[in-house]
Amino acid sequence: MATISNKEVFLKGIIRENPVFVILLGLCPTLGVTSTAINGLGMGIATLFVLVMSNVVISSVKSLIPDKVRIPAFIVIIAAFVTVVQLLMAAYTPALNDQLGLFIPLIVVNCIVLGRAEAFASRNTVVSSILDGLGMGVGFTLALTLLGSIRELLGSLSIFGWKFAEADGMLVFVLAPGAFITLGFIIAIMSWLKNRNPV
Amino acid sequence: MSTGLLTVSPSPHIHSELTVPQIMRGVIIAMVPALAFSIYNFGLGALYVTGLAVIFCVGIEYAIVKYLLKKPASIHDGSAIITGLLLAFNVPSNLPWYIILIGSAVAIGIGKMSFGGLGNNPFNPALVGRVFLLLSFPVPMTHWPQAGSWSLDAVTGATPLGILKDGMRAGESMDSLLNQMPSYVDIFFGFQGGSLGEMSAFALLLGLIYMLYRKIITWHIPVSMLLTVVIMTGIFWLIDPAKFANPLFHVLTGGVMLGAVFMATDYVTSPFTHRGMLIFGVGIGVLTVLIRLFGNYPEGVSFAILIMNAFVPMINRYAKEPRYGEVKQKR
Amino acid sequence: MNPVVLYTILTLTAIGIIAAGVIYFVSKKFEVKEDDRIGKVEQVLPSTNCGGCGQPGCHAFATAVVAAGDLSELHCPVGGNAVMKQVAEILGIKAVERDPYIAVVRCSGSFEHRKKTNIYDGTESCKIAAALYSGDTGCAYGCLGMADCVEVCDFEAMYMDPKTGLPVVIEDKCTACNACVKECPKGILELWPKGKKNQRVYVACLNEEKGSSARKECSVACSGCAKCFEACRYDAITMRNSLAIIDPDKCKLCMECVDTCDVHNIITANVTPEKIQAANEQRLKREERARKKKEEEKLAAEAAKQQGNGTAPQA
Amino acid sequence: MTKAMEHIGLVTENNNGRMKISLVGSGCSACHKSLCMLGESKAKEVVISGSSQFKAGEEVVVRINPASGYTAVVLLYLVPFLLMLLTLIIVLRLGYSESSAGLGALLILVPYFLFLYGIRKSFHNQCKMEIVSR
Amino acid sequence: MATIKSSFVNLLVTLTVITLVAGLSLGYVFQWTKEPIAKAQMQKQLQAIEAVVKGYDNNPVVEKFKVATAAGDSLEFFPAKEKGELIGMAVKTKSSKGYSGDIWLMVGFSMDGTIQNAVVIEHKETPGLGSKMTDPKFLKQYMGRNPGSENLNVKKDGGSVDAITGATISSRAFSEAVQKAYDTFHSMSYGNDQQ
Amino acid sequence: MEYLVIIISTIFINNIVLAKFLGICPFLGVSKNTSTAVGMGGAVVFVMTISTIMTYLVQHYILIPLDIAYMQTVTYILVIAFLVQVVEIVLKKVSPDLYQALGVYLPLITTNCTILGVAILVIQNNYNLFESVIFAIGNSIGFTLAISMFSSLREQLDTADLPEAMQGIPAALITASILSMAFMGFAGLV
Amino acid sequence: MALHHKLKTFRLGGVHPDDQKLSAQAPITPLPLPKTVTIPITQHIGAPAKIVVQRGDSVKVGQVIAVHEGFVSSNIHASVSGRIGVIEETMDSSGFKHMAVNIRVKGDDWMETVDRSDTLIEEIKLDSKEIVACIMEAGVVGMGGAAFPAHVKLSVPEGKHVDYLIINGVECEPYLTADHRIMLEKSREILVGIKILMTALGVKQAIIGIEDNKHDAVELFEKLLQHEQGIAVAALEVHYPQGGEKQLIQALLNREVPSGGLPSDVGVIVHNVGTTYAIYEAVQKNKPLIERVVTVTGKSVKQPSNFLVRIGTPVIDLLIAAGGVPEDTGKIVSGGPMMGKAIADLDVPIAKGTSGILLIPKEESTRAEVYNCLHCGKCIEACPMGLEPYRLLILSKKGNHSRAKEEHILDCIECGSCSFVCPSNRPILDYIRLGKTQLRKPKKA
Ligand SMILES: Cc1cc2nc3c(=O)[nH]c(=O)nc-3n(C[C@H](O)[C@H](O)[C@H](O)COP(=O)(O)O)c2cc1C
Ligand SMILES: Cc1cc2nc3c(=O)[nH]c(=O)nc-3n(C[C@H](O)[C@H](O)[C@H](O)COP(=O)(O)O)c2cc1C
Ligand SMILES: Cc1cc2nc3c(=O)[nH]c(=O)nc-3n(C[C@H](O)[C@H](O)[C@H](O)COP(=O)(O)O)c2cc1C
Ligand SMILES: Cc1cc2nc3c(=O)[nH]c(=O)nc-3n(C[C@H](O)[C@H](O)[C@H](O)CO)c2cc1C
Ligand code: SF4
Ligand code: SF4
Ligand code: SF4
Ligand code: SF4
Ligand code: FES
Repeated sequence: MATISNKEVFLKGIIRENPVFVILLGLCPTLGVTSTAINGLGMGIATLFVLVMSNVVISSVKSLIPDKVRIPAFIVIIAAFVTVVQLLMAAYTPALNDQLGLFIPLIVVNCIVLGRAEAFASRNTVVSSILDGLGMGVGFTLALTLLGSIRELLGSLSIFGWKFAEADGMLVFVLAPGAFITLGFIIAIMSWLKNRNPV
Repeated sequence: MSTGLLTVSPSPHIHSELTVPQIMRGVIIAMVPALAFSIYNFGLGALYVTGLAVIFCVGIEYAIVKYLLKKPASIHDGSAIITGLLLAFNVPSNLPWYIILIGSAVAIGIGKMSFGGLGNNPFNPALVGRVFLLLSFPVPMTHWPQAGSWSLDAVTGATPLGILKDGMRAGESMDSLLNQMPSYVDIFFGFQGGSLGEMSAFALLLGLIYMLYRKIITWHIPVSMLLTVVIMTGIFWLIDPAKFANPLFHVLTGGVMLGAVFMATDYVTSPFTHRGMLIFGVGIGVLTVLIRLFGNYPEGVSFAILIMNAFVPMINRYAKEPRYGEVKQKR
Repeated sequence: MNPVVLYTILTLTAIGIIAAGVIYFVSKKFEVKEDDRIGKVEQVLPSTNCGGCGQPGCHAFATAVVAAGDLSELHCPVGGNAVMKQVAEILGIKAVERDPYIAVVRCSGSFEHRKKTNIYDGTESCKIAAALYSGDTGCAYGCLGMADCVEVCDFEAMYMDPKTGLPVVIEDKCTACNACVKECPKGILELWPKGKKNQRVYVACLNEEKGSSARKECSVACSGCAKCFEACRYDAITMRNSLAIIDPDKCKLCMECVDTCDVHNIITANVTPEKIQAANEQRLKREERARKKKEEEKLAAEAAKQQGNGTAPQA
Repeated sequence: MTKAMEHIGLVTENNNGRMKISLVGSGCSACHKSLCMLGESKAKEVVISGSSQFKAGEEVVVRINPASGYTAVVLLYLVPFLLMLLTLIIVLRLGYSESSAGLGALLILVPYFLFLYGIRKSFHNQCKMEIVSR
Repeated sequence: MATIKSSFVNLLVTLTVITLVAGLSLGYVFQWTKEPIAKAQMQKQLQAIEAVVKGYDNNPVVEKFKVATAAGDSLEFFPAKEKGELIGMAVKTKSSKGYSGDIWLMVGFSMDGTIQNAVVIEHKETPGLGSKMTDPKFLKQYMGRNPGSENLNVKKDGGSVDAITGATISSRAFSEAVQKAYDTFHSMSYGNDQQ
Repeated sequence: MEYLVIIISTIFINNIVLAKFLGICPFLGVSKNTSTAVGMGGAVVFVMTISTIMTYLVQHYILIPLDIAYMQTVTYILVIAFLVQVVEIVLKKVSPDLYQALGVYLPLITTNCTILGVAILVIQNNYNLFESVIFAIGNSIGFTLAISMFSSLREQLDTADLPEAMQGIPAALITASILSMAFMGFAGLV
Repeated sequence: MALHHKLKTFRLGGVHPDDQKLSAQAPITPLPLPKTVTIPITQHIGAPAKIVVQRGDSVKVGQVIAVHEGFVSSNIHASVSGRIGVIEETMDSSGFKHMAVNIRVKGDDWMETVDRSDTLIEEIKLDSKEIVACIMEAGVVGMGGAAFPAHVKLSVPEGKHVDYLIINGVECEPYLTADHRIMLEKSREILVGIKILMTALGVKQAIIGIEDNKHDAVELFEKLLQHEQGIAVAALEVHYPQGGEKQLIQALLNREVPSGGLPSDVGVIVHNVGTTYAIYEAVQKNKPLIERVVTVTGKSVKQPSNFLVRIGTPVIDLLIAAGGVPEDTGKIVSGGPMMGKAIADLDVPIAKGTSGILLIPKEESTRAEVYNCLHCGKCIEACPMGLEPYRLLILSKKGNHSRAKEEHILDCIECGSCSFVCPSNRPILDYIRLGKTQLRKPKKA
């Protein structure tokens, strides 16, 4: 890897290497929790936290970990942070915690988190790892929030819980099929845009 | 000596009469009796919904092909008209225009064109539209005008199947429920509540006979599907007539007939081989009955067809006809 | 210490230790190593997955290179020597230079040169047309013009010229991946060394028929007249089946053959007309000189003969 | 269903006919974007002895009869699964606690795998892999 | 990168250290969040109770008890007391007849058996359809009425409650849960003075 | 009967992929070879069952008695990681030939969020050991069903000329969406 | 004995194109001698023959001008007398350029060995080996289309037991009537030919298969065969491609040739009626294969006819004899409309395998709009080999030839039924052919 500026490390996760729309990782939470914008945002922030923290820890101890136990050690570190998030959310945002349910502990297997740990944090400095984590995390959060907003908008004619029309929306968007459709079309639009004006 | 340059092409040099637009035209003709009947039954509402659905479907396909895909126009093959007609056949005749628009957009945009248009879609477009609407707008999609009500804002009510399911849930007895229904003759000719095109088994059968005669479809799917429904419901009925309605009722009500004649037979989303078609028909029958008898929905044909659509590639792979030389070889 | 904290630590540590043991064992006994050099090599590769190297894709190429540990048989045409040098550096082995190549179109039978003799109405595909018959012009060797080659090019390095009906290779884009060469049923495309200063000379015809019949079908067919053969000072041109064939390895880009061709079938790339003119003049001069020399020799010989006749008795 | 399954592989080592072949595009090596994860080895490798005509770096096709794939799935996954299920049912039926049932189910695998280990040679011919050059 | 060799001892030590540190810090985070979590859970129940019974000064959650139902399971009762005297009861009840999954309600009764209010604690009904049972418009129909004397079933089943449009099933389940709460409440011989 | 309810519910109504959104990555990334997808089913059943039993025991005999149930995530993931490794070693040791055949046959095995998800769901649903195992089996069958249906659909899509922007994942997601709509028809089917 | 209570046909697939036998009533008339003939040396499957004449040589009718090279090859004889002209690559009716010998016609001077009389010679004097040698010498190849050298077919390999001879009088292609006319006009000769073949093969039973749209031929043979032992005629349902030998064997004997196998694997040898007649002439009259019956037909052809034509005659001569080339001709096909090859120009010579020349009007000569595959399954229904043509098209288009092979693409008999029925006008057979050629091509290093 050639030298990449810090700014780029941060920015790449947001659009060019957006973990959801471009790299297509961690799709389970992406689809599972985005029935509303708030849920998407919450999940995004929780993941962001884990990403950044584990990136920090892993990049700072990377030279102390023998190769063979890299993965298990990473898992322990990530899982610990996930547990921290779980505890914090249960304590301070209980409602959101109930909504996100299963997907909070599943952050631990989210391919992005481990993927970043493996691919980036274990080879880079603390600072750029933080930026990388932040970039990826923000990209993830934005993606989830966008997805959640669209689904909420179409599904319940509201946004962040604020209902702007009395009528019912297209229910299907808050149900499972809506998640697949929305993500499918967002990705299609991204690739269409990319084909239209290639970088 | 010769008259200009000769054309050269690989053989064969002749072609059978049946081409895509002709087939589609045939199917449309086969739908005329059902459409005519529903206009007779529901009046202008039926015409309005059908017209809108067809216009929307054709228009959306035209727009997508022209402006998004930038390919040569494809609407002249007539398949979008069928999709529009069948979408309309599957909804109540008092549906507001914007729901029809959404349904058409989903049917054509998601169900058909996102897979590359005619021939490429794995799922029946009209049903994709219909199920999307059902899941999105359960209230308008499950309140049907009563048969014979001509005005646009007629009294709504449930289908025989809906009455049955709701009644059973509320704990009424099968006999009293069946007594509330129209007679079988009425049901057969179509004097019952329900979606636009599904009411008249008679009109649909006319269409079926026409398509069989024109060799547009073969008997395999409709027959295997209807037989399965009859046999399955028959078994349950024999086990407990107080809990399960009789086979005749099940075959004549709801979308079974419509599904068997027009929707399960869609070439694109059904298996290639006769064997495959039989498996497909039986599968739809079984799923329909299971959903009807045990699921939340009073009606299961749409779901059943969509689910079996998903199995079509698998069926195609395994249900092959024996090749020439294969049978004898094994011996 | 609080029991919860204690238990937490105990359980975690216990599991951690067991895991360590197992993983150690795994890594010892049961390791599937992916050489991390593969990843590095892959990063410098162009990631086009075009298969020009003969491998199914860039990853496979990387794996193959690392496994082989030798670059003599593996080359990424797309990346060219620059990339291969990087690869060699990563692996710490010697790079093997290769001349860059480019695809050339060896047919010049455009619409105006070749009359259509029939109308093809099968599937628009050169391969299918080629399986059916010799083609829609009299020439059985020429391009069929249905763009199979263009379609197969991953780099958009080709297009069909609507005026000539022949494919054109875009010099800057062609990576010499060989895809089009493999695709063309008529063998019209050929990889050719890009040449010094991107200059190259080749015969854009494959017609092996004898001159008269070849010309009947296509006005620019190589008739096998052998003028270029004679013009070449480096033995780079051979004649086979009434067709001139240039050996790119021997060709010195002197351009002297170019203007000898009646039908201008010897194609040059990136060569200024002046150079050709100059070369031509040089050739003419040389020929002139040769002729003169020959004449002189002849004269001399004759003179000698005469002289001989005249003088011999004297001697 | 007699079609052979084929996989493109690269010879990574050849020790007198004992070839290590790494399967291209299998497992998660196909999309290295994804690290899902844990025990998954990045690239799959097989060792085939026999022919020595291929050298390292060469691309080959490994061909296997899908029947042996099925056999492998059945013997390595399905049978032990059924054994576990059976043990669980039996032990619970006999009235033992969940802990003994669970442990029993896990432990039943030990003798089973030992048994498999005992007869491992007999699979040797059944799971023949062939290499064909590309 | 990794500068430490993968010897067995090293592996052991690294993993042990990591787990140790992780365990230690987790333990403390847990300790730290234990209180807030418990409080949050308590809060959730209290909120529900607060919404359905009024005017108590005790902590009903602390005093909760379970009562067996006629069907064999049990419901949680949260007594609301003012100055030690029972003034109402919040009953956590459920129905399994919902459109999808169980519906949990908190129903607050005055001691005479009238419903003060009812709220949905948890449900998996279709958003925008069955979920409308959390709307005040629907809930209002139950307020101030006594299931002992009125038929609080949906109209389709002969009762007096307007079902949510398109969600008769959910409405029916709601009524059932309320009825169950009342029946159990009644079986404790509360609310008898009504008759 | 209860077990049948669990099975039907996990396969059809709450299909782990189409309704619960677990295991999306392998679902979308799965090879287009249908028979391989079916073969994967066998592997998933085994791995899911064994890890469910294991985590169940850990939960009920370690975490709960020690009152450290909050450690669920950490311990589960470690236990599962450990288990998967052990299984691989054992299989390889036990029968190198079969193991190799497997390697060629199955492009990917099984670890992903389904395993952890099921382990956690089992505890959330308060199942007993046997119910948990049934739940695991149902889910793995549901997973296999979804994934094998999908792989054959993808194979067919491969031959269709999709609009450029839809190729690959978008078309797959739309297909998944329609499948998931179709599966909603099973609602209430228990 | 006649076997036509219920008409037999084959088990799988098949189509029913309009049969359009316009020239069925036109008797076989000899075409006037052409001015020049062009005789390709590759008119048969197998190795090209080796040319043994030179420019300027004079030849007689029936003189060998090219001898077979190797066993699977065939002799070529001069079909006219005259002087050898250029010997060069010429476009033949196969669509490719092949070496051909041009002869400028002078007179009609036959080899003395040929018996040119009309007398029917019934007695078979030769034994099996001699018959095969004689046929080989006469350069007889299959005239049913494949042009496979007849002597090769008759040399049944060791270990295979042949018990049936089938004579293919089906002529299932629309338009063509050459075989029909031969059967009507040369029935006795054909009968002798059958006996020759039976002798050569040592079989006891023979069946003549004729589609029922040639009922007069069926009746004629029924009458002739009343007193014959072991030879029968069977009327068959009209059903394309009944004439394919695999289908015919299935229809008549209910045997199926295994994939990749030959009819002799199921104990059958199939020969076309025209071939049988040529064999009669070769064996009894010592006449090499130098002429054949060719149908000239088409909707706008003035006089649809059946001509007896010297091999090598340019197509244009036949067209002129049939009333000229109609104005609206868009395509000229050598052979029938289902399997024939479109020819690119009118100077193409008639070859041993050319059974007809079909003129297709302009409006019918271009293909209609192609749609995506509708998955209608009609191609599968139509395929007489039980293949899945739509899948073969896709695989071949995608270049996945090994999968196509697994799907038995090589079993395809190229009958064209699939392309014929496809409502989407998909060029199925185009791609199947491509796939087959790609598979047969030796792999490049
Ligand atoms: C996607 C979908 C979700 C539904 N969700 C519910 C629900 O949550 N609660 C409910 O009572 N009915 C629900 N229904 C509606 C029922 O299927 C059915 O319409 C019900 O019996 C309503 O009948 P009604 O009009 O008499 O109220 C749903 C329907 C659909 C299509
Ligand atoms: C969890 C997981 C996710 C994957 N995701 C992708 C992906 O996003 N894109 C991709 O091209 N391959 C992906 N793969 C690789 C595929 O499994 C597979 O190797 C590839 O589709 C080739 O299949 P085929 O050989 O049947 O064509 C993924 C594999 C796994 C295990
Ligand atoms: C599709 C198809 C149709 C055929 N139709 C005929 C036919 O109508 N008449 C015929 O004699 N041969 C027909 N043949 C050729 C026969 O298969 C076979 O080659 C021939 O009868 C053998 O006799 P021969 O060697 O004497 O030509 C057809 C072949 C194919 C593949
Ligand atoms: C027999 C037959 C049945 C059809 N049924 C349907 C149908 O149920 N729904 C639909 O959208 N199109 C139907 N079509 C039209 C067309 O095949 C369909 O739009 C394709 O699925 C689009 O690719 C049918 C066509 C035929 C020939
Ligand atoms: S060069 Fe070859 S492939 Fe390209 S258009 Fe010409 S014939 Fe076709
Ligand atoms: S022009 Fe030919 S060789 Fe050049 S890049 Fe394109 S396909 Fe490859
Ligand atoms: S051409 Fe081949 S594939 Fe098509 S119908 Fe005939 S035998 Fe079948
Ligand atoms: S006949 Fe044509 S449209 Fe029908 S399945 Fe075959 S290829 Fe497809
Ligand atoms: S499988 Fe669930 S996030 Fe990857």
